Amino acid sequence: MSLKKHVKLGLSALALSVSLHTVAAEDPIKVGILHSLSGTMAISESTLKDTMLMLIEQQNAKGGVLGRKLEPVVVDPASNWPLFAEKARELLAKDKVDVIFGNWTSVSRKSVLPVVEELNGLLFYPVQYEGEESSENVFYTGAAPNQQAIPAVDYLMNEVGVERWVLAGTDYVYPRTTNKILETYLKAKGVSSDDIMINYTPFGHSNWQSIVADIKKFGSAGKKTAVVSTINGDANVPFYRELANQGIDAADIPVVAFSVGEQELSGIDTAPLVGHLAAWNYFMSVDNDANYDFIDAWVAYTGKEDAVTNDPMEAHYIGFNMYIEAVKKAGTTDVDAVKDAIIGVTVPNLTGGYATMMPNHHITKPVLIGEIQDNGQFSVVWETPSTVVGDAWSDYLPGSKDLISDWRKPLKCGNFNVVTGTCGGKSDVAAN
Amino acid sequence: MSIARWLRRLILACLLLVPALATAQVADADAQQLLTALAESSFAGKKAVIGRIAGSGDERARRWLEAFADNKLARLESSGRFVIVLSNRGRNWTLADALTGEPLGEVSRRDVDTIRINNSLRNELTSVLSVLDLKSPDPASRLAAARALRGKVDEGLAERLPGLMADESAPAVHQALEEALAIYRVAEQGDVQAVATLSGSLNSEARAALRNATASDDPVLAQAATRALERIEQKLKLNRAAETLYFGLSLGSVLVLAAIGLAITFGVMGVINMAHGELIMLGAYTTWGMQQLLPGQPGLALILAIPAGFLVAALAGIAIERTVIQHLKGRPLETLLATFGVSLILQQLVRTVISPLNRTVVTPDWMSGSVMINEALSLTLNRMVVIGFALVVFAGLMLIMRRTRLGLEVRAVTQNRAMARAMGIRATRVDILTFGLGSGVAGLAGVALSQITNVGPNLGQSYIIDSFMVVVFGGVGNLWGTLLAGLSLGTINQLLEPWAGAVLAKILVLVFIILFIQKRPRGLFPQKGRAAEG
Amino acid sequence: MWLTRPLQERSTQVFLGVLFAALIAVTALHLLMPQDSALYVSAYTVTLLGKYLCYALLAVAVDLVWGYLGILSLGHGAFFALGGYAMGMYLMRQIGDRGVYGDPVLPDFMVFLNWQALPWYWHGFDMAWFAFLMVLLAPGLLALVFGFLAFRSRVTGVYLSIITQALTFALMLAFFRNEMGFGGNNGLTDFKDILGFDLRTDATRLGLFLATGIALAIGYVICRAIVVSKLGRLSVACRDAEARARFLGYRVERVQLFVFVVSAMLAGVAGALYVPQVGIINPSEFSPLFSIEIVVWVALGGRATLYGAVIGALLVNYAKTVFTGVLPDAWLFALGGLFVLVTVFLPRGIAGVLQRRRAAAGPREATA
Amino acid sequence: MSFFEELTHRDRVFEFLAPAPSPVDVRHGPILYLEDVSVSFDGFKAINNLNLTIDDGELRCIIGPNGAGKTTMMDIITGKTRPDTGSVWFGSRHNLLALSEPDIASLGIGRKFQKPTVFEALTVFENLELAMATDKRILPTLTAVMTAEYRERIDEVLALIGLTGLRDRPAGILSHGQKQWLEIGMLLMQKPRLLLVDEPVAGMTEQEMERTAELLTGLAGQQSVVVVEHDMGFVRSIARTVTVLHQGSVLAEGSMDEVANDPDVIRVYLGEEA
Repeated sequence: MSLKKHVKLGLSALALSVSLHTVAAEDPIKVGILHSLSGTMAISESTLKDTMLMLIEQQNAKGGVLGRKLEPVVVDPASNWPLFAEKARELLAKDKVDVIFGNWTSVSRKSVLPVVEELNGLLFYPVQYEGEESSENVFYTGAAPNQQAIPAVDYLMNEVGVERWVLAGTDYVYPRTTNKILETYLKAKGVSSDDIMINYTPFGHSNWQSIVADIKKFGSAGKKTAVVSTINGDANVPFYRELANQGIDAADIPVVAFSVGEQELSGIDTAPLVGHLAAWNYFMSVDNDANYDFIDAWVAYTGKEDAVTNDPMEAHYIGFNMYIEAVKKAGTTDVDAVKDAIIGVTVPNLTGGYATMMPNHHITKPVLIGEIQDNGQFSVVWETPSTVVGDAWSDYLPGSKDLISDWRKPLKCGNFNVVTGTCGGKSDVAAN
Repeated sequence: MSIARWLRRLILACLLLVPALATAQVADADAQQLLTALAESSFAGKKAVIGRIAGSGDERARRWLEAFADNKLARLESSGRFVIVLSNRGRNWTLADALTGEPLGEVSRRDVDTIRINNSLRNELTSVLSVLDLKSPDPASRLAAARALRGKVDEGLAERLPGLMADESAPAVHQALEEALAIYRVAEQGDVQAVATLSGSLNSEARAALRNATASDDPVLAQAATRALERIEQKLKLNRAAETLYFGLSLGSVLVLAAIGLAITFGVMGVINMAHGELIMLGAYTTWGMQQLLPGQPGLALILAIPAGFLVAALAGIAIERTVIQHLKGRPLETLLATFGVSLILQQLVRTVISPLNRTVVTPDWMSGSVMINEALSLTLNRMVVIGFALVVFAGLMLIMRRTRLGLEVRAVTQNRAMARAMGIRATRVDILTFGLGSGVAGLAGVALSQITNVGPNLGQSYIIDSFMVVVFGGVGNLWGTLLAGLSLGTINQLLEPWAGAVLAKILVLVFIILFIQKRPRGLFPQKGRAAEG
Repeated sequence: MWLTRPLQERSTQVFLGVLFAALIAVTALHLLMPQDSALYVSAYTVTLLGKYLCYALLAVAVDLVWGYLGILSLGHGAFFALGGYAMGMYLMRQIGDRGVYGDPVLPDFMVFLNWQALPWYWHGFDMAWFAFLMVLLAPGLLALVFGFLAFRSRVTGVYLSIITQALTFALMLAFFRNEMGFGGNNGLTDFKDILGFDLRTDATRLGLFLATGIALAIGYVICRAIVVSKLGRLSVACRDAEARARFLGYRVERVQLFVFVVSAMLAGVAGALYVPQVGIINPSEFSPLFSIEIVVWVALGGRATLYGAVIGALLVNYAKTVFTGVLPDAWLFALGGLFVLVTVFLPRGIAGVLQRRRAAAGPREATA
Repeated sequence: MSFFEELTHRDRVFEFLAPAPSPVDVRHGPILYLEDVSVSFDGFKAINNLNLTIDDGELRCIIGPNGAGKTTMMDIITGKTRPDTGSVWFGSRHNLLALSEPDIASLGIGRKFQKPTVFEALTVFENLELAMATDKRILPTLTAVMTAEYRERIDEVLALIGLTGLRDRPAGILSHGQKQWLEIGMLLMQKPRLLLVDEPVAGMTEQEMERTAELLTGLAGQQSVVVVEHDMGFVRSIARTVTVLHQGSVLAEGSMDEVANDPDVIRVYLGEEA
């Protein structure tokens, strides 16, 4: 066997190690964007990448911040969870970005989390999630369960008079947790357990026939029934199609979804869905000038007249502005300084109110319930009188009801147990 | 709640006093005032206003209420003028004046305040409108109205229903009304005779009424209700069985459609085409494209999409065959790798050229909804069409393979390439045609799937594995096998699902396939003779 | 001793030479070079290389069955993932009460899904020796049972490939289910330390990297030893003329089973080393597409030449890293294009190109 | 699991400890004995209660038109095909129907296929090495070493089949005839008691045929040989007893001349030639 090829092999390894290491230029503020552009999650995440690029462009047009321009660094974790961790490491260690905006799925966040903590980076996470987490380095601009699920259920219970509940979800941690919380909550409200039906389906489930039939059956018991859907992404189109075809309309059994936004609807023939509900903290249809401006900008940026905006985009909008404010406040992009500065920062959201970054790294949000219209938009039928504070640790889970999170000095703890008065688990954050 | 009931009673009452098709018109001022009330009062208040509008006897009332029901009644922020939204897509909406009906052209969304409605109001409206419909000349809409009334009847209406029933000609409507009344009587008055009327009904409201009745303290009623319920449950069991079977068939036919093209490229040509899924995807996107080209005629577009989808996929397939597969003759496992690369490229192509987002494919009316066999069993139309389509495609393929020269040549080439060549069959041409055919069929599958599931870049991936399972289970190179395999796997899956749950069912099916292959290493219908050896 | 045979063989010597040279070079550049030097190898790169080496070992395992036995397994990702989960479970248990909820026994995901007690199959994984044993046994047993059934009933060629795919697909679905108690879609993550070493320190990273390198070396030697043995020639014989081998009195199915199991165990080891370095294991490792990708690495590097598999794995994954960074929108084009071009124009992969000068034909190389 | 027992039996790991395969019992005459064997493939009777006995050390030629069931018969003897009815005995001790192909092979029945099948990727030498009668279980094979003695045996055979020159070339490059020989050589390496040879001279030149004839006749005596052949000339040149198969059963049996004059045979078979 000729020695040459082996040398080549060795060289390639070396070339790699060298080429991967390049010193980052210091001048612009580097904003890492960690959203899948390929693979299954590209559907949802690629628009968030564009949103960030637009926001950065706008900010630069305003002259950047602290006189420094912002420079986006886009990578593609390709919907592959280990790759998320690797890319996060690449952004922080190699590209030396000052902040990361990214992730959609919980698993991707979980895989990035240790990296961000270890390398003491900043991550803004824009999607509604299951809560039960609070990291010193992560800012959760999406909704926690108490900012979406609970108010939605309240609405159905009080305004619609629902007595029987179907909790249908994709089998992963967000629906599992949300449904656990809702189950406890409903029981606390006196709903008997045989008035609750829980069902889980795999990702991208496309054959809903029997499940929808079951729901129909469950709903024909004479009590007003509603479906609380935590069904994720791709599985929704066939689900709603089946609902429509089996003749379940919103008047009989309304479906309130937590993962269906304008973007998902843009892939569905919405005519049969009119009246079904969704709970979000933002709807494209919100009648508010800030929102209209944002939409106009977005349409202009994408060049598509039918481009839609959705809740995670607003979350990025808020998160980005909060970061900018915090940097101004701190006068530097130094991570620790920004971490301290950002708590309490308040910026306008797109629904005519304000969002504040709370000490538990979650933000205040209004909760809106919208009904699907035939034009693929939601019309708001109900909203919380005031904004709701995101709750990192749910009060309805036995494991976490005693936990609170407060990243301000002196407590500086993500999961402080108010009963034992100790800061559990992740006290050993960021070595450096 | 109770106030709402009272209101509704009031509305219905006055509605029924109104002559059938009112020609009257209230003064625009009053109309303006009514609508303003509607716009400004709370949801509870709106209920009352609806009543007043309906009661106003204004001929435009219906139009307003309908517009209101589907969120198209609005007020201009600037002028306070009431408008009906004709098109609410995009950032500028086309409007018409609500009172005069004069078109107002496009207006920026910023200036339009739609009047909010929610489900309970919509409920209200349907019953209000349906009571109006009870007087409509068209029996169909009367039937719909009568059906809609079940469970919504109350004292006010109950008193008038017998009268309505008396001058109701159509028996179906009559029966529906009777049930509606019976439900009310059982529920409100604990009337035992009424139970008899309901004992045959499969309607859920009726069941609900009976179920509540069983709990009543009047033993006679309770007993009667229980017996009635039992009888109903019997019927329901049968219907559910039928339903499950139907579900199985429809899932099966989807599998068959997805796999049948593979059965040709893989089974007949021995090419492991990992890009098969993406060919399906192309078919689906063609459907979408067609609907973009012919806006407003989804049905026609869908029909046209069938040949178009076939062509697009077939051409793509031929391209793949020419550029990649022909270089890999006799290296089946390597075709797997190359075509895997192709599939990646195609997916990303769609993502970048069209969009990573799912595309909306509209279901034409004649495919949406379901055929109601009875009130407990209704077969969804889109699935029914797909089942039919699958069978037609299969029959077509059989014809081509058995009856045409191409089929003959294909079989010849697959059995003994060299010999076929020697007999003057142009093997390469046959390859191209065969692969084109297989791919084209994949395209057809795509057209069908676009009516059932997402049309997006990942469409293919979600079917490729199932397709292979079906083909292998059925026995490579045997179309009948594929058909049988697809249908049986689909049915098994559906039978398992109720007690195993969706995920477990799928797992069990896979395990079943694995074990089955142990028993019959060459599938249901193995290829016979020496050709199959090695 | 049959195991040491390859060591006398020049090709193996060269391979090991280059491998160890690379390991030492990386270590040196990482430890000795100043942070800002252009030659400095960051911990990030070390871990990255470690990951590549895991893939390389996996590829070698696949090449053993595909190249020399003609069994195209589209399910080797399953063995890789099983090894990974075994390791992951160990690492989870090591977290102990440092989890978010501070539960001494239950992993976090069990706590907040209200699991009361540890499922039986989680017991023992707090002991390193047990876990590491499982890293071998779990994939090994699966391969043994599956292979026993499949080979006994002479499932071959495409059929075998497809049911291996079914196997890994079924496992993926199963592990996605949260009831399974493997963390569902989130899988296992947020590991703290391994054998007492903090996973976050660069030292541990380097250690894992070196361990992987050594594992690759050993794995390579084992495969090589099998290949150059009479059994190796027998495997090739079974690959090319199964019936003839049978009529010579060989139990073909046992040959296949033996090699298949060995390969599965190697895959398991690769998985086990992979997990602590990437910091997460989740069911997507079971995804059929991943398994196909592995095969593609092998094809790219050159089938039936173990070192080719290594080259393929390193190359493709390096390309992936570069592309996903440099041209994220287009990297699938590049990757896909690569697969097509290689299979069409380099049927015997890169190794094939390198060998072209040599007279001996591809599989002959096996017995060189 | 039988496989694991095997791994764990330390005593079996070393060849010399392995028990020799049980000897074939031919005290009661025939070495191979087929009785009322029938097999059909979806309706078509390939073998129709066939009776056949081969004596120890005999050289038997089997002829018959295409589709007479010659190859199927071989498949049955070697365990590739299981008959629907009938019994097949190897000597008076071993019921072949109960055994798998490898078992049958290791009992000492070697088979040469109609289409020569050798391991094309391996060298001629390696082909013979694999064929060599040694312990054929996994671990012994894994740990096997090439001793001088083995090498000699292989070289003998190489000389015998005249492929010494091509010793280290891949078998893939051999000519058709050479492959035939190599395969025969592999049979010899197996030291079988019974050789089943399917069309050994197909695609051979005159000289090659003669050599093959010598080879086979030379074998007869210490080993029993069953030759299936179309080439009448060749059959004549080696045949002592000839069996004519027709439609899956024996039509005639006897010396070449007897058979050649048998009216039935002439009708169904030689008819075309005569």
